[in-house]
Amino acid sequence: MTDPKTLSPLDLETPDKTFLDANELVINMGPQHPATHGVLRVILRLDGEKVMGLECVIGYLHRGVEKIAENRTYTMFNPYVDRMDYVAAVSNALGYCEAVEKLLSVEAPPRAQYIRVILTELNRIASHQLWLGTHALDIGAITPLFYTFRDREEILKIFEKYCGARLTTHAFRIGGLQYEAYDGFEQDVKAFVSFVKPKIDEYEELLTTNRIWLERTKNVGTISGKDAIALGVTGPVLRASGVKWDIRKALPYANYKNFDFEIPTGQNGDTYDRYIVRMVEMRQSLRIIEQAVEGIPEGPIMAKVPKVMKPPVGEIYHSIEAPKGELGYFIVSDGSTQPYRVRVRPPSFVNLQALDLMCRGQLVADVIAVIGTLDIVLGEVDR
Amino acid sequence: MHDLIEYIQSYLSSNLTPGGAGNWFWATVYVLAVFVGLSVAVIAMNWLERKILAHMQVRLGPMRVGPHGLLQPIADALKLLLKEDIIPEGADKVVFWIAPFIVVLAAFTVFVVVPFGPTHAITDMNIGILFMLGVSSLSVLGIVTAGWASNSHYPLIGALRSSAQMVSYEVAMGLAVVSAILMTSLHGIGFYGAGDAAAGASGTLSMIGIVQAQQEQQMWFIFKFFPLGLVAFFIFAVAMVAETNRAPFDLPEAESELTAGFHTEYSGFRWSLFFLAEYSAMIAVSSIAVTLWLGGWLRPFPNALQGPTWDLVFSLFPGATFVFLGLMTFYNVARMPKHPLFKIQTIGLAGFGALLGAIGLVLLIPQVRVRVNDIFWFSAKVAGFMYLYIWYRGTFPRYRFDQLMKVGWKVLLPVGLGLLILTAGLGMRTEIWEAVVRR
Amino acid sequence: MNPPVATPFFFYLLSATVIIGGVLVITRKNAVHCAMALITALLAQSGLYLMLYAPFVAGVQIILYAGGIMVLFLFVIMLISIERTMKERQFNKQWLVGIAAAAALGVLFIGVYTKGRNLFPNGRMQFADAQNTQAVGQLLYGQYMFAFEIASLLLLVAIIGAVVMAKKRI
Amino acid sequence: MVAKYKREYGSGISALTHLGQNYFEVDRSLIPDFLRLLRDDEKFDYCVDITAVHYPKREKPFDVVWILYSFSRNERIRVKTQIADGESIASVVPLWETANWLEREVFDMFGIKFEGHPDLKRILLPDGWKGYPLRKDYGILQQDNEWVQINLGIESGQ
Repeated sequence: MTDPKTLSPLDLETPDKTFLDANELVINMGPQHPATHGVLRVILRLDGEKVMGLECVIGYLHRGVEKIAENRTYTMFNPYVDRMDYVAAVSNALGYCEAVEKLLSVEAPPRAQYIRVILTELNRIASHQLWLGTHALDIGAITPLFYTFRDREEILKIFEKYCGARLTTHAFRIGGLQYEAYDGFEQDVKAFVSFVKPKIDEYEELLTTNRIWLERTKNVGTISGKDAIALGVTGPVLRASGVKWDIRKALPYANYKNFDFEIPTGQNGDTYDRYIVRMVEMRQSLRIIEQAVEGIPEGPIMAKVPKVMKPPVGEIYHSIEAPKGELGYFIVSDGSTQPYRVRVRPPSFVNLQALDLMCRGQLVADVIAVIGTLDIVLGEVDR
Repeated sequence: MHDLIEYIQSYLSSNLTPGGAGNWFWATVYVLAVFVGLSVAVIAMNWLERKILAHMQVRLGPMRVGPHGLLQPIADALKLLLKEDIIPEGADKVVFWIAPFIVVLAAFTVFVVVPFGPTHAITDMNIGILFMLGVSSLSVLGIVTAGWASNSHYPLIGALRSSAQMVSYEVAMGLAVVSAILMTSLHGIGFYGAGDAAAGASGTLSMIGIVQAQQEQQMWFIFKFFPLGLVAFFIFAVAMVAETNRAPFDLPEAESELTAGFHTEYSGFRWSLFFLAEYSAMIAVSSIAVTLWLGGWLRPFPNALQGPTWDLVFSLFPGATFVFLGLMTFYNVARMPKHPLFKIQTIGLAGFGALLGAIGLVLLIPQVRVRVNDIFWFSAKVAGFMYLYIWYRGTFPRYRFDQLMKVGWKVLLPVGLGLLILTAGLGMRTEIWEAVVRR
Repeated sequence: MNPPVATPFFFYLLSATVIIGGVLVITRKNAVHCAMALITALLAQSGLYLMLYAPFVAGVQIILYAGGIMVLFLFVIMLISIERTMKERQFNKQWLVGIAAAAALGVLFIGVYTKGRNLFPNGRMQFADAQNTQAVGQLLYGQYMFAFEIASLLLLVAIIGAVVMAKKRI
Repeated sequence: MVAKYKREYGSGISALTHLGQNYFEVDRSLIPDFLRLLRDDEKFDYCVDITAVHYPKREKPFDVVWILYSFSRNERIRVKTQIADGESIASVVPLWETANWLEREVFDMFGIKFEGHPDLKRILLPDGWKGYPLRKDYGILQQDNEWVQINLGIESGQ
């Protein structure tokens, strides 16, 4: 039997009719399947339980976000971006607002920047918590799910107090913030930081040294740094493969250059490394939040932005480090109130492409682990 | 009426199981009692599992149907019975129909030889343990055919996994069982110094005989030839989880991979049969473990705490437990919200507490006390295993299939084989020594 | 003492089950149904062993044949395309040979039945109650030790051969 | 770097900067060579995104945009080219594997064909769908009614 890693997608399209290939089992996983995190459909080619190749069928959640953007004004489109990666809505909004601000050549005032960073990092923790819970559930540990959801609730409470919404927050406006931080915001955030630190230890106690967890995640879904770059994989997945690259450090946006934090990397690029990287990222996010809360300056929260936004003709590509990877907005303006074209560079979509390579030669159970570890959100994959 | 009482009393004073006595009437009574008791145990297990798991996971579990969700399993059972029984179009109807019954039959038949006490078993076979292993291995057939008959990929893969898993873990399980059976006939080196009372006793496969051997040797087999008995028990404890397809070996029904494994296509009544079978199989294998290693119906510390005072203390346990549970319930009644809407719930909970207390008081009556003591200890030990099952489920991630096979064939099997040889060697040490010296 | 279970009623019931199961095995087209019928026959057979007061053999029959071998049988059968086997012809053209063999076997049976009374003068066998398992064990590990070990060696060779053959394909 | 390529390709390339972001406008015929040079010689090893913009009134209505990033230089650039409707463009899957789905999406949304793509088919929309939704002449409420009726069994998806 040839090594499945060497097969190209074309080989899988036309399997040669040898005796062995006749025994290949084609399994359709999804779009309604408990472990595909939404409506992802994966067509698996199996030899026994060994995955010879797979094809993702996506688009079940396609809502034409990019088309909608062309028919809305810049302000009106702002809430739509929350609906893409709905577990990290704040990050989406940050990317979009900053891209339009760049197009308008304005900058959010420092106070707004700080509050933005706090909320975005809180959202990163929330997103990672949700990922951890569901990923562990996929691998069969049902308890972490409840722990992470319990703690994520505290973040959602802060969001709710801040802007009235919990999931799709619509937290930011182009040019700054609409809402001033509520009274006691800083205390709440500080309380959350000290609350969640031992909780992260608790998750790690359940999983990090658990023998079954190690066996299920070590050397599973391995992807080398070279392959990861070639496949355009970003975010924790790329970092777990040993590439120390984080847009917050490489091409700083917002005011991340003011904060001191580290970029965790892994060596093997396997599922376990991705788990560790995300766990460390949560702690680093807490570090950023701690620094940001200490340093919130006084001042306005909204830059001078015209009521009717008409950015000058031109185009901009701006990207941020969302919890899943590089989230980019490519916006073309024709000088009118509506964007001429908005292209979203979704991290989940590009990362999902690596699933095929990561799963070749693994077992069916690993496919689930790998889908979980990629941390995809179908709302973002399909837009 | 008087004759009847006398008849019952004459039975109660006999020391034979109904099967052994050839008494059809009592055998029927016992069969019914075991069947009903098992069903109640499964229902209680359902509620307890959801509650305990919920409390492990910082949630409340069922709270709506009845006080603290006590009636939830009944509501579930009703729902399952009333649900439409769907047979997929491409399914093999006959096999699809038969499969759950095979599983249930296998799971329940096993209890024919389970000894709840020296006389509290439906019958005592001289191949008891062999019968249990054999019949419980038949449930694989039901699972395999269920998976195949569903005519769908996920059940098929689930069935394949299940059968491979159960067949391979049966080997390790068998080895552990054999080492325990060897212990019935071998001289003991006690963990705590005692033992060796049963020198020259002959080995037996009978479930009751195995417990009696432990009684005669004054030692639970888990402590015998320390640590050999413990290791054997450990192998069995791992294998029995795999055998019953429970977490962390629940691959045949791994929901994140195979939706629900072999019973994906089943619904309603037929699905509930699988559910029933799974839980009674859990109880069955736990019974084997208790019988072989934990002294079956024997109370704790049979050798250290002897004498009539200790007998009395231990015989008070069953009643005291129920009374304690009843008091706990009343404590919770006092904690119920004082709102008119909760009136029915509060009364229901108080009634439940009263029921538990009443059972406890009945169990404190001396005549009853003596007869149920052994049943209580047996059930308590089995209940401990049930708690372990729930605990595993709350804590462990799931093994992958090849890792599961690795654990079975590369770890448990060699260890079991070595254990068997060591146990035999240690048991025959005097003979071996003599043979060597005589040379 | 146990009440007699070796009543004619049970004997005929179990024998009928075995025979019906056997007939179903060769007549059913669906391989899984055949396997199920075979399992039924095997279970009934273990009942017959029980009637002969050979509980150990009965238990082993259940564990090995019904619980072990038949599961592997089903395992293999399930992976075969049922549609293809359904189209295959059930009986081939060797029926003349078959009838001849069956007739020969029948003659043999009748011969044993008529002359058999001399072979078993007591009409019934002696059985060792309760000590059955021990007796089997002592025979296997005492008198027939050599044959037993040879058989296990043979099985070992078979297992290794199977592994070698299976490994070749990967 | 810019000067070098200017010398080599002449008027086919113009290097521009807008809002602090550098981009090239490249003639369609030079695209395969130029992108290969960018990857091999200039170490732009990460293809961030591939997309297109539709300008219906232009003679060559489509802009195809490649966004590239170099890890070693920590620099991001864009490459743009104009192509006419119905024209195809060389696929960059051999250069960056990630282009596979990105090009499929561009094909799905704009109907731009990529030569040499291993498996160019629709990705987000169903396979039988007619029309390319991100073209400007495709209305926001428009849909392939025929497909909806056949596959979903309803009159309209609206």
